[in-house]
Amino acid sequence: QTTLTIETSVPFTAHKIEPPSRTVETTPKELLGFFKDMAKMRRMEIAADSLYKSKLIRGFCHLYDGQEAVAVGMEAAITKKDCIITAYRDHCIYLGRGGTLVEAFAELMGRKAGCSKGKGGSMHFYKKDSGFYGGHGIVGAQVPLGCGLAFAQKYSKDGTVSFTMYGDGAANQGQLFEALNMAALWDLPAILVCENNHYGMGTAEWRAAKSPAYYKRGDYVPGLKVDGMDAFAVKQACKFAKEYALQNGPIILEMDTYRYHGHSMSDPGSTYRTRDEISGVRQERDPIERVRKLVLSHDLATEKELKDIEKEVRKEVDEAIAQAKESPMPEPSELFTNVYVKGFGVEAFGADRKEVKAVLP
Amino acid sequence: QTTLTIETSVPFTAHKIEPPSRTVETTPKELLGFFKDMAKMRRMEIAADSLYKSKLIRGFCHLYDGQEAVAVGMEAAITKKDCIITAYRDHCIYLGRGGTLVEAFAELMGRKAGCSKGKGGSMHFYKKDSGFYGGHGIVGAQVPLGCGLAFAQKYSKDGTVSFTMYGDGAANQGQLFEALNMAALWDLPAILVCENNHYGMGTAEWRAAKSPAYYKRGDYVPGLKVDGMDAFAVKQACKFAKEYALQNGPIILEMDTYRYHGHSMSDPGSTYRTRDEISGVRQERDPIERVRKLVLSHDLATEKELKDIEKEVRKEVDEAIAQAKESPMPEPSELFTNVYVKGFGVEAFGADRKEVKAVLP
Amino acid sequence: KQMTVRDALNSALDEEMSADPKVFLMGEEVGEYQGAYKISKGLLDKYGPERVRDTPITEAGFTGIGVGAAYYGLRPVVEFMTFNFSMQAIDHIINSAAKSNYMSAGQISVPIVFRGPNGAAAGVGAQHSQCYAAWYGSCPGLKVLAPYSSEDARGLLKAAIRDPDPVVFLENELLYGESFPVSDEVLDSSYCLPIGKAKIEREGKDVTITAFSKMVGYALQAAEILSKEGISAEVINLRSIRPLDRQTINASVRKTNRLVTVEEGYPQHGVGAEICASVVEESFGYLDAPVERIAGADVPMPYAANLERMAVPQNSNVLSASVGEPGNLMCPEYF
Amino acid sequence: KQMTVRDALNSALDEEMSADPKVFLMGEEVGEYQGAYKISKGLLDKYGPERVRDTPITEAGFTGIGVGAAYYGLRPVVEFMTFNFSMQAIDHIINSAAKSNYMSAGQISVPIVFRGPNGAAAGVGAQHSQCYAAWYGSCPGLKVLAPYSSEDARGLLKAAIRDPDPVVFLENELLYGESFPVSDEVLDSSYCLPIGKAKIEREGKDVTITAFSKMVGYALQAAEILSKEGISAEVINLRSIRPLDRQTINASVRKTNRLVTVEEGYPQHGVGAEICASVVEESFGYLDAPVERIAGADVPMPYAANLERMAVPQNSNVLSASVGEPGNLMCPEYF
Ligand SMILES: Cc1ncc(C[n+]2csc(CCOP(=O)(O)OP(=O)(O)O)c2C)c(N)n1
Ligand SMILES: Cc1ncc(C[n+]2csc(CCOP(=O)(O)OP(=O)(O)O)c2C)c(N)n1
Ligand SMILES: [Mg+2]
Ligand SMILES: [Mg+2]
Repeated sequence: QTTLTIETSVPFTAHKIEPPSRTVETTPKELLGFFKDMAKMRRMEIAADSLYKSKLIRGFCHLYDGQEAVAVGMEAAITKKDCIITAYRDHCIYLGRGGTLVEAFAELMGRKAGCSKGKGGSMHFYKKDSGFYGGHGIVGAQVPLGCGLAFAQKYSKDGTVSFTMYGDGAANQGQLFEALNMAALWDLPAILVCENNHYGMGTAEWRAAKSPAYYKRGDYVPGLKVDGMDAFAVKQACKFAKEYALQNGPIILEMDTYRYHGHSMSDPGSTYRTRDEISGVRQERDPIERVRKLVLSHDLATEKELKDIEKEVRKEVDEAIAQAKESPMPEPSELFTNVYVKGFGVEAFGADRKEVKAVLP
Repeated sequence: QTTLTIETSVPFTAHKIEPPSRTVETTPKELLGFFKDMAKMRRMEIAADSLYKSKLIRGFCHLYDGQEAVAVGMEAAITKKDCIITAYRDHCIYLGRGGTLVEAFAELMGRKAGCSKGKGGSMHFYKKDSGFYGGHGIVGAQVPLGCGLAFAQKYSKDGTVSFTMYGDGAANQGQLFEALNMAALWDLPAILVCENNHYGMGTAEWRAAKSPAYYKRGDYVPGLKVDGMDAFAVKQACKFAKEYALQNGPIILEMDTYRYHGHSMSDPGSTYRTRDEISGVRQERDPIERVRKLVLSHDLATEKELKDIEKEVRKEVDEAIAQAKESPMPEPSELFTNVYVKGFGVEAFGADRKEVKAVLP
Repeated sequence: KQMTVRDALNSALDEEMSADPKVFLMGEEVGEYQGAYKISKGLLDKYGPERVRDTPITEAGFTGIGVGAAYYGLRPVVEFMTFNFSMQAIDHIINSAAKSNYMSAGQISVPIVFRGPNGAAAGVGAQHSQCYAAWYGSCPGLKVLAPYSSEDARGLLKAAIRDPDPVVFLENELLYGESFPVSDEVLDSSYCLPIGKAKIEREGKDVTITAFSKMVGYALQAAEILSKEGISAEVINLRSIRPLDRQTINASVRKTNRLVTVEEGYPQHGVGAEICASVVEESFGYLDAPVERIAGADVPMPYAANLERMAVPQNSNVLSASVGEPGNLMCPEYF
Repeated sequence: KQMTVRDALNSALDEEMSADPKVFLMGEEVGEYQGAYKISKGLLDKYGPERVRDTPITEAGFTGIGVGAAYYGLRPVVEFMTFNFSMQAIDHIINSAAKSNYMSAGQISVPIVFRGPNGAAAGVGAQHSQCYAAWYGSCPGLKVLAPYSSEDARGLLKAAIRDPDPVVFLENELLYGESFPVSDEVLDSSYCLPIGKAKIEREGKDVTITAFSKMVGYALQAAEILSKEGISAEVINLRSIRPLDRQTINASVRKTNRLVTVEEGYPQHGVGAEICASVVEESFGYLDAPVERIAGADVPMPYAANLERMAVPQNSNVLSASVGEPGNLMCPEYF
């Protein structure tokens, strides 16, 4: 198969390191794969929005549409032996790691077939067998956890790295600085990926951070600023970071990206930013449209063929939803499973201790 | 009275700011005052060491000898309307703020006459009427607290600043970075004083920090590195920092200093550093000896006169100890006072609920 | 007149800020966003950004800053978007706030309020559903309040803000939108409730049901149904977890001779356990039956709707506990 | 043979590290300094800095790193210099460690041990003296152990390290230097105690005394004195706070018909309250007298020696509680 070379949208901006080249190698297959994978993610999130509105999904639900290039670019640079950990905006990371649509939707609807058997919900997807460690609801907490994965990788001499994703809001969390210091002291193969979508809930980055230059916030740790709407720039940066981290320890990648949806379903997403801003990004920087243009300009597919892919994806999503809906709620007995790996046959109680008791497995 | 000008031992090293001049103005009175104040602090700490060994002081006891120049230099630059907050190594800060030796020793021995009526102990000295907010036992916690004092000063338009002191070990705490970001966002008149005595307990700075350049660790916040063994350098830096902070917001001062004692009384202080290192500092950088030399070279007093001051100080300390020993233990009823300002007459219980009950004031 | 709990909290904040310039609000999204749950709606406009302070998502930092400001003499109200996130800041709540007045023998008082929604919401999973009443309630130096109705919300929040000590104020997201009748007295800006006093929401003579926050509503519903069965239940709205109103609880049990405790949190070392111990200590001879404890199931909160429903007390649980042996009274038609 | 608790812990760590290369120790001063309280003495030399990892003073960070390493499959032992500092990291203990196996429906197990001295030491004041048994013990997903003797220390620490779930392991600084007799069985490297089982340290028939950690010693001393007065006390060393061995406790109370609970922590929502509730729930009819609760005084820990003594249970408290009405048995000569 032919190799294509593509120029990233903008150069990388670097802190304390020589940035990688803007020229990225790819193949037609990868390019088309990016298109399809991102289209699927986009479609999944839009479907989740509808399911939420029809009350099939409850509670918090944080959608990733707009940020897809980060998930697919990163996956293209690494293997499933590398680890990823992220926050609550985790559906597409899960998909990127090889999770299925059915398990995703079933989880969102709290069904037995969900990737967490319906017990986790939107914020708590995992796929350990492909190196995906969740799905964490507490802002910032995943950063030390991700460095801990890197610790274990190094301890086990596995030659792999961990990618820890966090938002611009999370970037101010103290535990990040604590973990980064240790990662640097101990040369952990930890890559901190700041998905800067420019808002933490309703707070613009500059209102939450004196220095919103997140790629520099590691101070003594090098960093790169990356166009997070350009899957190839993401891929290039992640490849570079993996090599760097295996040799030298931590590095920060700031992904300049954007979320189209509000923060979660209760946020219309339009009180703290202008509609113009949103539509401007959609028109000029949309990650899927960028790849569509690349496919077309390299004559790898026709517009029609791309539309067909989108239709196909839509169908896949619809079918997955239908299948997920078939899945029953978890068995009531699941209330008491997985509290412990080893429950020692201890008695545990439900809300009314006389009515509901269980022996822990 | 004449004005003297003195050169600081070394130039200031600056991060993101133009450093102040090395030339410091002083007066004979100030110079002699520094000598006496530091001598008193030194003597107090050495006496505390003896009292500890004779079991009159219990628990943790962290001594400040070696670091006296920071306390006196800082006081010389500010007023009692400015706030100071520090960690557990707080005896001399308390003295600097105008606390008495009797109250200090009484507190150390858990007596009624103590500055916290014997309820706080070594780590919990306060003197709110002179702007001293303690005395905190949890590493790093005083940093946000100190920024909170600065917040209140600005909120109240008081035109004063707060000095928040923390160690090189504490400098890695995440809450410092959180507080600093907010202090910078909100232009709080907060001066962070890192007393770098090069060890956090038994851990050398470089083993705990990837970047032990603490004056730079504020990243986007300016910093100065100061010879913390030179009271005049400290004074100059604190004066400069106060002016800066009132105009612009936070600044970090790294005081290069040294503790002669072990971390606390259970630490001989000699397993993780060499005796040569300690005696080298004593011989070449001792803050009291530096001032002694200045006094002599400026012909402000004779060696004999300085020895007399030291004798006088010794006597003051001995008398204070005697007086503190006279103070009784707190009344048993104090067990239940100060739990609340307003206790609503609620019943509170002792270890045996039937034997000891109290009505909270 | 009716008022939602949200408006009750909002008006209480508004009035106390207007009464005392030292009172200010800080937390995530309290200002421009008008509060994640809109409790602070309109306050930024009215009091400006100095007094309605949006913070970064750095709980340890801003809580410490709040406590420091209280040391200095201000009266901060620190909002946690939910109390789950207070764990990042709990060292400041306990070690910096609760203990300072004691350690300083009264020099450093800490007039601060920590508030926000506590406990389970709907479908938010294990990390966002914990109840912190028992934890904070165990700590001397703290006062811990948990309003149920709009009257509680107004009266207790105003009391908390005026109080010279650190107060943990536990709201409930699911109650924010609920309306309650309010009297003119409650609406008066001088209205304030005493800290440490429970409220007998309904008098009864056969069984005492203690509850706080959302569970008070369930207890009242259960009492209503029980009354139709000829069982007269006394419902105590604790209002204050610390100090706990042992007197009111014990007096009630001495009258009814039976006790059911209801809470949403984990059972072990919970509020129910403490109430049980308090009654055993003071009114042992009056108890005609074992104390019945209704609490959250002893598991992290599951997401799936059916499991979630099993994990938090339902009013059927309160009901069946109140009639003694399970199955004594099965009235599915009521629910 | 005699062994100190310190050596018991040290040898347990040593043996488990030698048995399983996935076990490693991390924390402040655990390596070059040999442990702030010398629990890890010699381990750095033996296992090297990769497995005995000195950390900066950043509890939130290193606890999160430990939990992340456990996600991956290692078996970290995280030392807190004291459990007071675990509050900086408590979000990771609760939200990242305790809940992950549940939220992931079993995918992400968290085989980790959090250990260090808990509760009061001598003269260290309010911020360094808190007992966290009740807090951690309330959380599903955690197991919480509290050893008293050297046998406990060895057997429970080894069990904790081998356990696939997160274990909070509460030591006591004042016990580190105490020596206890140990059998050959206890010294065997295969020795391990079951989690969730209390130990009857002394059999008796008149009153049950439950205690954990240092308080077990007081309970045993009180029982000894009581026996001279003709009162036969059964002393239960809880060993495990969560799961709590309700069975052993209830069986004992059904025999003795009287219960005294002893703990050092704050009373409200404490371990004693839970034990009281458990007994009221299961053995109400067997209780001949109100449960007596001995606990830390409901105040922050004062520094002054006389106040501190009043703030923590003394064996005289255990004693007088065990004989019923205060003053029934006053035997100052014993103390
Ligand atoms: C410690 C903590 N505080 C607050 C929250 C509530 N919260 C959830 S997401 C969020 C905003 C995070 O923004 P950012 O890190 O930029 O990530 P994004 O949502 O943009 O992906 C907040 C405040 C939380 N989950 N955890
Ligand atoms: C959060 C927390 N962790 C650990 C400790 C135990 N501890 C007390 S002082 C100290 C060392 C601090 O070193 P540094 O900040 O350099 O200050 P120094 O003692 O040198 O003045 C440690 C680890 C503590 N008090 N608080
Ligand atoms: Mg964001
Ligand atoms: Mg130091």
